[in-house]
Amino acid sequence: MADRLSVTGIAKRFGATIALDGVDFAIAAGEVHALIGENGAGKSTLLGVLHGGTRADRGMMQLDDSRYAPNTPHEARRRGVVLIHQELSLCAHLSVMENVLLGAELSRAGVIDRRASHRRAEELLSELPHPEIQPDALVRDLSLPARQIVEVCRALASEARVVLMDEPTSSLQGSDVERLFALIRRLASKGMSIVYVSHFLEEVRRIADRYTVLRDGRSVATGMMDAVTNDDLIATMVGRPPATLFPAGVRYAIPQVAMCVEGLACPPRLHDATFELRRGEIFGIAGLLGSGRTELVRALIGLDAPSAGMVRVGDNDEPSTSASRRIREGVGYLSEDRKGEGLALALSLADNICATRPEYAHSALGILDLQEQSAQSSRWMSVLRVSALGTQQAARSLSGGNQQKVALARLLHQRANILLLDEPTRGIDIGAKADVYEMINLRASAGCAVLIVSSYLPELFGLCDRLAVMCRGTLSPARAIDEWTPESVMTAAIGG
Amino acid sequence: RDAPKSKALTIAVVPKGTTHEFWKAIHAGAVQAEQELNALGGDSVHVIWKGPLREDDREQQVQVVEGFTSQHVSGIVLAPLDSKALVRPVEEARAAGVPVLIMDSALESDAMVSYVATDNQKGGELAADRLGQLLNGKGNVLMLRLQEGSASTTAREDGFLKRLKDNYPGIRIVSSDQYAGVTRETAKKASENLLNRFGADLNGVFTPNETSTIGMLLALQDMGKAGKVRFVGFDASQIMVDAMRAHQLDGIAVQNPMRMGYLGVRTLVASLRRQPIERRIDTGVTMVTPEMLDLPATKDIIAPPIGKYLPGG
Amino acid sequence: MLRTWIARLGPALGLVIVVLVFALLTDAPGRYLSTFNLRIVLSQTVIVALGAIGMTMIIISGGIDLSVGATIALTGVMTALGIRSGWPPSLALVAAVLAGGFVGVLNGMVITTLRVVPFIVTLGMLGIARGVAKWLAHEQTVNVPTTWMNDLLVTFPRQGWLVLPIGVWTTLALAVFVAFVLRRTVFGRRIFALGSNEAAARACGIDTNRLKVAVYACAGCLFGLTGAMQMSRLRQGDPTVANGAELDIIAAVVIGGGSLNGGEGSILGSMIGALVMAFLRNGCQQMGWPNYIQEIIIGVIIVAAVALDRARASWATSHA
Amino acid sequence: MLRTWIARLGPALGLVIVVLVFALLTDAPGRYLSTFNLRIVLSQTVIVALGAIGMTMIIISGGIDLSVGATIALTGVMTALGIRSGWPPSLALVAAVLAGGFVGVLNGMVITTLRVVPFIVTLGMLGIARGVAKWLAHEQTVNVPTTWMNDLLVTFPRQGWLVLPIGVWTTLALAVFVAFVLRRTVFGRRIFALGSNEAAARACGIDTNRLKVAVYACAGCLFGLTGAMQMSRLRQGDPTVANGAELDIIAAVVIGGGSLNGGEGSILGSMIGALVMAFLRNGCQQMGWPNYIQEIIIGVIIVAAVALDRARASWATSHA
Ligand SMILES: Nc1ncnc2c1ncn2[C@@H]1O[C@H](COP(=O)(O)OP(=O)(O)OP(=O)(O)O)[C@@H](O)[C@H]1O
Ligand SMILES: Nc1ncnc2c1ncn2[C@@H]1O[C@H](COP(=O)(O)OP(=O)(O)OP(=O)(O)O)[C@@H](O)[C@H]1O
Ligand SMILES: [Mg+2]
Ligand SMILES: [Mg+2]
Repeated sequence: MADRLSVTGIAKRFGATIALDGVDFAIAAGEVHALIGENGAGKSTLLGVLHGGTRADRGMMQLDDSRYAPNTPHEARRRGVVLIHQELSLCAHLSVMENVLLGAELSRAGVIDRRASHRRAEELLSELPHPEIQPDALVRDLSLPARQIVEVCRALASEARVVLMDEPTSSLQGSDVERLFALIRRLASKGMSIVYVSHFLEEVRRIADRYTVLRDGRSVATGMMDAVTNDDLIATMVGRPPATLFPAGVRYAIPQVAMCVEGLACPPRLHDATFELRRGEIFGIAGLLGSGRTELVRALIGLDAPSAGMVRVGDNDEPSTSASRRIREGVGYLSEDRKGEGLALALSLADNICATRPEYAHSALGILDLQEQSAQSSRWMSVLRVSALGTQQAARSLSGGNQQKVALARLLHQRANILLLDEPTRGIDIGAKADVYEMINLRASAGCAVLIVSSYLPELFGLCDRLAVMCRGTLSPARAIDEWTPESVMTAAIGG
Repeated sequence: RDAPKSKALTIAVVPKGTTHEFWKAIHAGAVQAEQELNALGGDSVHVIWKGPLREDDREQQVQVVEGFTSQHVSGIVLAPLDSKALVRPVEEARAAGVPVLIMDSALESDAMVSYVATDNQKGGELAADRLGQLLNGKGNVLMLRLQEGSASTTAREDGFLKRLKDNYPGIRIVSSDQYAGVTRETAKKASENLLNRFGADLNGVFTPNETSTIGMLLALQDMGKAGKVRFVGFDASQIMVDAMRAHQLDGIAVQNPMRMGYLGVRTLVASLRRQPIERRIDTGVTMVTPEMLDLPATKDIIAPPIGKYLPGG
Repeated sequence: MLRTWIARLGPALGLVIVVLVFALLTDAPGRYLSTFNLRIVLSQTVIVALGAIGMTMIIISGGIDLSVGATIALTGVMTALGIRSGWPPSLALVAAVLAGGFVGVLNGMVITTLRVVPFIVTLGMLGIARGVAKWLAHEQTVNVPTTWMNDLLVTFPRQGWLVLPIGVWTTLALAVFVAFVLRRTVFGRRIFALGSNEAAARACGIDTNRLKVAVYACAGCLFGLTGAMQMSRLRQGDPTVANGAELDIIAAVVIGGGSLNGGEGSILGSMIGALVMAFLRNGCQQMGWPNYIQEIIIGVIIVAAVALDRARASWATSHA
Repeated sequence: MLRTWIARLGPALGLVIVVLVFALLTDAPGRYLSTFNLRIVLSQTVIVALGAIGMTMIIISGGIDLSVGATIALTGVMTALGIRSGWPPSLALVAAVLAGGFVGVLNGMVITTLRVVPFIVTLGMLGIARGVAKWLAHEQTVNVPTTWMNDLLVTFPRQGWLVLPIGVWTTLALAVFVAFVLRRTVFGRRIFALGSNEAAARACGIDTNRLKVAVYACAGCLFGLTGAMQMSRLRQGDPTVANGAELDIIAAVVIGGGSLNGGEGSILGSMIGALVMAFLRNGCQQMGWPNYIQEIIIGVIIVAAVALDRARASWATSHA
């Protein structure tokens, strides 16, 4: 097969972070090529380079035997390379039709040809049959999966020859995934090349012809999908057998309930969750993206007001409570969205670490003892092995993993004894992951109650004592971890 | 207290604003005084002209006066935007050895060297008489005020109202509590709205200064009412003279701004030279009617020879 | 569909309420509702309405322009200077429009190349443009000889068949034109896309920087025309005119449903917003109410309009 | 460390440059640099500086307040009315501070409960506060009998040992106090956290709504004090004073390194920003330059200050 698109030696760094460090990769016409790797391996960055959104520092790219070095997404689009984003990027105020045709409007003398646009949009939408998506509907009125469909249609609109899909199924459910796969096969049979990024090996195995594994910004393996087993893939992705990642500590669960949740609902995402969280245990919650796990945690910490149900922490079982109250009750919260909700990136590490309990460091009248604050912060930073210049450094200048550790340091400083951790290892490297796992394990051994939400099953299996699965806003009953298998978790998550 | 006497005298002239023709004429008068004094010999005189940054902001004018005080000019000729707000800076200027002469509008203090101004009350009375005679002592009259707190125009407005009440009891004032604001645009809008409300059976209008008169005139012209109501204004500018010729404006109370600027500077210099001066100087106000326009005597007041002293003016 | 209509009707309803309330309050409703008064209000609205057309484009694109008042003053002075020095009025008019466009291009260039937020850039430009206006005018008003330019906003046009002043017709025509451009052309839809999600627009291959400059330039041209209208209304170029007009104009857009976060707004809404303010002023003055009541009412209306819009939006989301 | 210092020194360097340039340009550098002139500049800065202290808090918290000029006018009028009706001046002063705080609380409540952006809420409040000021003052300036209140900003205080007017000392003391609060107290750090990342602040258990109201309230109290100072300077309550002061005050904060995105800003910087503008005005006047040159220069400086700050920030990131 002749390569439609091939890249060699692509490298890219963001400040101190090396996102790509020499990637070689090629895709033929009509091929579905899976790009796999851990969080932060550099998949999105590579796609960014391919579609002109980011410029590589070094490396060569060839498209159809001619040099390819797009400066802008527009240029890439003209050459037939389009991207479907990992984070949805649609214009909420525009209609479906306008979004689908954005940047490739059908017009006469600058005036939009509405009839032709309408026809084209319907044509594109019919590729993924979804009668409820009208071309004239506003995108802000659509559900998340519908938006994902629109995003896919937009890529099709521009007559692409290479389609880059960054976790296109992250918001799609069972039947929609099937439809997407059917579409991908159809496109491939027409000679289109598809780069498919996903964390789900099962999916990848079903759709892809070939694979390339990225690890720490390097392409470490490539080959035919049929020729490898999943275990081999995981081993190449992670670089070492998963087992060594997890601490082997022995914990003794204390049969004392720290948090009791009954029938909690918080529409539109969360419908029913009931469980008990005990001291000294690690309780895992698995589920697909968009299944409502984050909403559950946010309702538990008091950031979202539940519409029904009960949460009891200590003696407090008021239905709606505030985050400040929960934090005073000793509940700690780690957000999945580090940039958006986790850290104040412009502020210093000390400010971030002491944000929840500044009163540990002040004398009276709310006056801070800066020295004490600094001492406390550096203590926690050394416990978690945060590599930073000092406590006054801005959080922005740390690497992702270190930022995540800072967010955890805040929980330690807060002396929270109920930890709600939403994707605690999102976007952090293996070393940091092991450190985080160790810390979580230590806190649990010290009698804290830990709740972990994660999309990374090995992590849940490696850490948890008990596990429950969220499916479309409903939490399954919790069972001990050895009663679950990865397959049974997946079945429960899909709702089968 | 006496500053070491330098040869050159620097006189700062601070108007209320810089963009109206009235202030142009004052500027010309001040320059005229400068040229005459320098021609006469003796210490050279230098006039600086500087208004507030924002036209109707008292604080800005205060800052200008303070700036001149710290610059230690020989003296300041000031047209205060407010009779009270400028008291402190004027007193501080005097304490710092910078004498201040007040022109155009009163200041509630006796810290100034002299007060050179039109008798504003009289101007209002002249306008009332003119309107009263034109209307034969009966009819509906509208007066549009200028702005809150402006001493000179308030005196005109009060003079006008009082004279009408005393001498022309048959005249009814339909509105006298609306303000034009300091720009043509605001004046025009206010006039349009008032004319629509009261225009149907309106007989006479009075406005107390240049901007309000022009704003009202433009409103009357645009609404096709010009010439149908008797209209007396204040101050002079080309557009008003043209309107008088077209009998759209029946009289203007004209001050002598050039003389005001001229006398302001002359009097201040005289005082600096320790010559005897008067504490209150009236620069006169005249009622100019359309018939008087071509008289040589009126020519000089309604179209003062500004161009002679101000290049590009 | 229904929701779009409610959104569009919201401001119109406000306008009707304002007019009705004054018609009921005044002792001379006939006079208040007369075509005569309507003409007055319309010609008073022209300045804010024209400015609001340009500002709507900017606000939809996610920007803001505080320098509009100063630009109006600057271009008004330039028109007056042109006519005074003997240019044909049409040339002066074109010059004003181009000068406004130039100020807009400057704003856009600084915003995109120095990557300073629009608020700051146009705050700086506010001072610069007004300073230049005063400089050009030698800190005085510039009077002009009588030309047809002076008649653009005469309430009762010489040609009776025009019914409304030429300026009002021009504004109407431009409003329809720009509304068409915004709704129906590629350029217009891209402005919405830019304001709605700049990153997405860029990812779709839209040159957002050039688009931004173009938006500020087009709006600037409109502000230039507004300056010429202002000079026509006052028959002089006044460098101190339209002080604070930026707030009135932004208020008109916001009352009409524009969102400062970008992506939302309509010309129709902004025109209604401008009319609401003009009718309020006119009504208060006709009632003989003092100015401060106007100021208070307009302040309350601005906040209420946006608050209602928010409430409507969140109601719509929760019932989606 | 180095970078923080460059950031802090940036505005100060600007100030030094402004002063030096004028000292070199003027023909009487002795007079320009005299303590006499310094005192005048300082007392002229008080209004903007006091306002900028409050505005710095608001801008750090990620908000903005366009109603500050109107609040100054309102509280100035209230002080004057109080004193005129025989209240002891200190009572009138306290009333002004509380009234300012009340306006701030209103702003904060509307922002948090109706969830309307601060720009709109305070734009509305601008009209409302100024309207109420004119109403209370019956559209006139309110003159007051002579009390010690009138001496707060007398350039040469009666008590020679004070050296500078009491108002200047008060401003200095408040600047130091608020700077301390912002850097060294829980309240202050929470304001930074709020402005830097509101969602994160909420997730850390900070009651962001209450905090916002508190910020606007504190700033409002400062604006109230500014109003009293303004009334002391003019010796009258003037409902039309400080028109457009909001832009000056915001400019001071921005020149001093405050970011309209929140999370950044310092009292020291804002004070320097206010001084830069006062020295520029003073210098231009001493040079006998016309007003428009000031306006142009200040406009350019606002944009340049922010552009340099952006350039510095991106330089710092790329060299981290
Ligand atoms: N704009 C940026 N600035 C700084 N660092 C960045 C930027 N974009 C990505 N990175 C870093 O580059 C590395 C690779 O990120 P990338 O998004 O490509 O990973 P990914 O493989 O797509 O991960 P995921 O599975 O989480 O999507 C990460 O460490 C990330 O933090
Ligand atoms: N209204 C929305 N519009 C666009 N994206 C949304 C919306 N709501 C949620 N998302 C995104 O969808 C994804 C999944 O939603 P959510 O966080 O509720 O589910 P989850 O089960 O917690 O999944 P995960 O935590 O793995 O993302 C998130 O990345 C979130 O940012
Ligand atoms: Mg990615
Ligand atoms: Mg989640």
